[in-house]
Amino acid sequence: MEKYTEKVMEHFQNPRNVGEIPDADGVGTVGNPACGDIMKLFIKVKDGKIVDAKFKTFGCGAAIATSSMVTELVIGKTIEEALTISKATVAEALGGLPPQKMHCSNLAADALKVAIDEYKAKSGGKKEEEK
Amino acid sequence: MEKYTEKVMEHFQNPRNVGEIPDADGVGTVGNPACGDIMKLFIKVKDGKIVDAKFKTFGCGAAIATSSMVTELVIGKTIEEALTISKATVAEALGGLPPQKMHCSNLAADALKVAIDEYKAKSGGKKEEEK
Amino acid sequence: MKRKVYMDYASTTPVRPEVAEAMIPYIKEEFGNPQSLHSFGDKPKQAVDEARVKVAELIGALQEEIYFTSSGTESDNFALKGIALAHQKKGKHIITSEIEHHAVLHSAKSLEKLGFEVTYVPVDKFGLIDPQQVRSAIRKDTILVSIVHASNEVGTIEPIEEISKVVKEAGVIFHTDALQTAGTIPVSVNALGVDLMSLAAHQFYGPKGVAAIYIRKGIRITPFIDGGVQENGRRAGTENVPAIAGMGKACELAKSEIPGRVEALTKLRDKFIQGLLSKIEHAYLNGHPTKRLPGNVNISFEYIEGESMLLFLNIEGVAASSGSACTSRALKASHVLTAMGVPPEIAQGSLLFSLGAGNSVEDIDYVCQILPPIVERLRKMSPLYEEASKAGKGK
Amino acid sequence: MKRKVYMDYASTTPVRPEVAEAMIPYIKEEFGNPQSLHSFGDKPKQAVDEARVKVAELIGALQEEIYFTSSGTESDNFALKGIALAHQKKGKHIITSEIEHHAVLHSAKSLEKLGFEVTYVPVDKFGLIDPQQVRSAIRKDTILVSIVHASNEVGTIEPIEEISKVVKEAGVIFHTDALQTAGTIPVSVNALGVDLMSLAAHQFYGPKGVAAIYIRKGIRITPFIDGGVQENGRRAGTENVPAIAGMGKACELAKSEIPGRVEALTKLRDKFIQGLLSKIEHAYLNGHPTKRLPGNVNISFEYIEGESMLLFLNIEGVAASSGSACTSRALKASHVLTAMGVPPEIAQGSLLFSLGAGNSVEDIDYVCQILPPIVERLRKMSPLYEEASKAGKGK
Ligand SMILES: Cc1ncc(COP(=O)(O)O)c(C=O)c1O
Ligand SMILES: Cc1ncc(COP(=O)(O)O)c(C=O)c1O
Repeated sequence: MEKYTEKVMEHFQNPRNVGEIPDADGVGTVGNPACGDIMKLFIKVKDGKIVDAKFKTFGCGAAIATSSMVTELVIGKTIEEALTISKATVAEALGGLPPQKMHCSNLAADALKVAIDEYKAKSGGKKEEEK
Repeated sequence: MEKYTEKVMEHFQNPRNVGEIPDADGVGTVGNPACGDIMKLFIKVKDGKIVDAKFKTFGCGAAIATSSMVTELVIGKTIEEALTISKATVAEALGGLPPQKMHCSNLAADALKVAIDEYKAKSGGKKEEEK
Repeated sequence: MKRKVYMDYASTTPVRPEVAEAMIPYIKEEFGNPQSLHSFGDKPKQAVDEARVKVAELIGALQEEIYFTSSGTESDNFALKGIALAHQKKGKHIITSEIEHHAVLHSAKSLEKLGFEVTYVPVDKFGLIDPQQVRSAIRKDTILVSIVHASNEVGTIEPIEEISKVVKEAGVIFHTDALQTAGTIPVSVNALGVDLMSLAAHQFYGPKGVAAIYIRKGIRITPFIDGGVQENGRRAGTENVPAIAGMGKACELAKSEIPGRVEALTKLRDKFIQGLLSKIEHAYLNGHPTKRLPGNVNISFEYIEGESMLLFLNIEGVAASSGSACTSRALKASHVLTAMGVPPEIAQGSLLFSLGAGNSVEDIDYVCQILPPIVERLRKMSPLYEEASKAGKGK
Repeated sequence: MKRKVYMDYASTTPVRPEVAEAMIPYIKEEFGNPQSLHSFGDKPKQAVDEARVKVAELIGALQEEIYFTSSGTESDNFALKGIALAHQKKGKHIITSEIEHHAVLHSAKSLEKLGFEVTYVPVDKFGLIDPQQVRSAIRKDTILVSIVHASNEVGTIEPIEEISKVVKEAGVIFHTDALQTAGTIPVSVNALGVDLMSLAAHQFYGPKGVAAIYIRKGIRITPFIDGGVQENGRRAGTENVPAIAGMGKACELAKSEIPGRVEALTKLRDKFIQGLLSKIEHAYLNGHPTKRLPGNVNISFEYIEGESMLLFLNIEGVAASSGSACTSRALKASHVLTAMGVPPEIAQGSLLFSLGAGNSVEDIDYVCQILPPIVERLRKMSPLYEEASKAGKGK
């Protein structure tokens, strides 16, 4: 089998930001058990900046490491900046992923987008209300 | 490859009765170069008995050994006795032959039959004349 | 140094020192070609002949019914494709099962592309095949039934003797893939009633690169690898003499040691299963509780995924495998567990510990000690476990 | 002890000590499966990867273009059957030659049974194939041309570069069976312009049980052995790690040593040919005088048969082979000599001495000394020689 990079293994063994944010501003869940990976990403937003992010993941080493990496990448970023994070960004930040892991197990960027969409929908809603 | 028996190798290395009988009473030639074996068997007959036999053979170890063995078997035998010598008799006398050698390279008994036929034709002819 | 625990014997086994010793002369000195007319081929030929006798003795066959190949996969391909091509005039229907190794399944798929029709009989929740289902799958144009003797994943031992009765009654040729059983448990081609059997040395302390196929005398088969006259014209290619000699030795050792091996492994297996199930909740044994390979421990740990468990186990020095999608290139959960009706999320959490000669009670205790915290750690990370806890299922 | 002279290197070669040393750790210790997720598979996987690089380097290919198989025969079967099945929609016509190894010829015959059509291009009296004859054999529905790089019997080196130009012009896939050349003389897949190439370790001081096939990037091929995901899904079956490691080492050695080997063997070869032809009458060199493998000495001795010469040579400790009918199970004279127009009785008297690393000038002198009396002895027994003498041809 293709091996994981050291960085992947480091994040897999010591994942950052595992957990939930009870009053999250956005939650993104992607994947399903049939394909082997489910990722749930929570974000907390303040003044257009992601101030906290947490995840829960069911999946392989790559799924866990990419989840961890995404939370690390987004914390402190604006929503706009966060939206530029792609699967490729995450894989690159981890020093690469084995080819067969590039798609299925590299869902964290997708989860992030879903979480941001949810946040936008909510806050957009709020803004509408505020108007 | 299947190996030859010791007896085959002994006859192959020290073939008995190699040569020709210039005034032979019967000569049998069988085989052809395409199949790899040609055998020429000479017999000398006196009073219905084979008193001498010689051979020349182009062919593999089995062809040479069976030729040698046939000459040994027939010398001293009556024509009738000699006619009972079959391929199986020769193979047996040599302690067996590898399966793929049983047909092509075991021509000596055939050569003997041809030689005896020739002898019979000639002597039959003579007998006719004598009558 | 960290403890090293190998529990992946179903994948491949170490080579016994006696086997290595049997091979090395044919690597270093006796390099001749067994097909040679000259004496450099004598000892290599003798080695191949003797190995053939030993393989035959292990499975109760005649030596002329044994043909050497390069892998279990090749033996399986030969069986399916060779019988299909030789008997296609009689019919183009083949029966196999849903839990076969890919070597059989993908050969069957290739035959489908060549116009053959294949029926895949199902299994029950233990992975068992019902002989009656085989019977009802047989048609007039069925030419071959191929059923695995024991699945390499869940270890369920199939009722081959009963299946073979059904198949024989119908006058159909019967192949069994015995990769996991030959050399591991007692196997006799006549008691099982099979016409063809695949077995591979690297599954029972023999070398890689060599396997065999048993073909009952009188069975017509089209060669799979065409070329020279080796293996009586049925499998061409210069013989892998050292590996064949090694396979002979492995068979000889297996023949005398199987009873002891089975007893020891069965004990270890049951202790291990009990240990894991008692220490870890939401864990389920996959496969049959008793009709299973002596060394097979296949357990699903709910809410978490196999590869991540394997990675942590590996960090602790333990080698095992899993039926999870992430550990397969196809990125699908084990087709065997799926055929048994195991739901995907539970199939994803399966671990296969396959035990063998090198394992001790200490190994079992070690894994029973390190696995629970791994499972706990991953469950804490798992959104499924969280949901189940909320729903009152997890604790 | 009697002198032992091995002159059958075209059949198989001894394993170099360095190669054996490269293999043994993977037999004795590093037994893991390269496909494993756990660390027992790490070193075996690395060994396979490294060997792949070395094979690639030997023939100027990319590592991802190299696939390991179990024998040259398997590589040839894979090439012919794999390309035929993958491209049959384009056409069902294949071109090969009359002097191929049985691995290619019998694969072609099998494809004929599956509905493919095969053209066998002829050779001239030296065993050379004319590129123009290949050109005129190419049709619209031709999907593959397979031509041996050098015949293992007569050693004639074919003009593969010129043939490949013709084949490429027509947009057809080109395979060469390089069993006798790769590892023996310089071989480059790009210089030759081939799409597929078979090579086997046991032909150049590597182990038996392993070979390779080069498949140019982008060439579609149907797997021959179906099953797991090994070899990038193109050749299933647990990898023969020790043998693969050995093949890697043999390629590495060959790469640096080929120039020296070629020079030394060519000298020996020419001395040997001259020696035999000058000492024995009615003897003819088979194959091309200069476009031939460095170690190949194939000579026909008229009026006598090959097997009986081999037996006497073997008694004197000399191992060689022959194209005579009696040394083939098919009981037909060499199809290669026959294709070259050699009459049967002269083909029957052919001897092939294939020289290699272990041979010295002393070996040559020894054979030049013992062979003439053997020939004389057999000729005295030969009815053909007698007739020829009478006709004034023999002496
Ligand atoms: C030219 C050629 N092709 C194919 C083969 C078959 O190779 P193997 O014996 O490795 O299967 C040989 C064997 O010597 C050969 O010389
Ligand atoms: C049941 C079964 N069949 C076939 C195979 C394939 O055998 P190999 O890897 O020797 O090609 C295996 C491999 O472990 C197996 O367990």
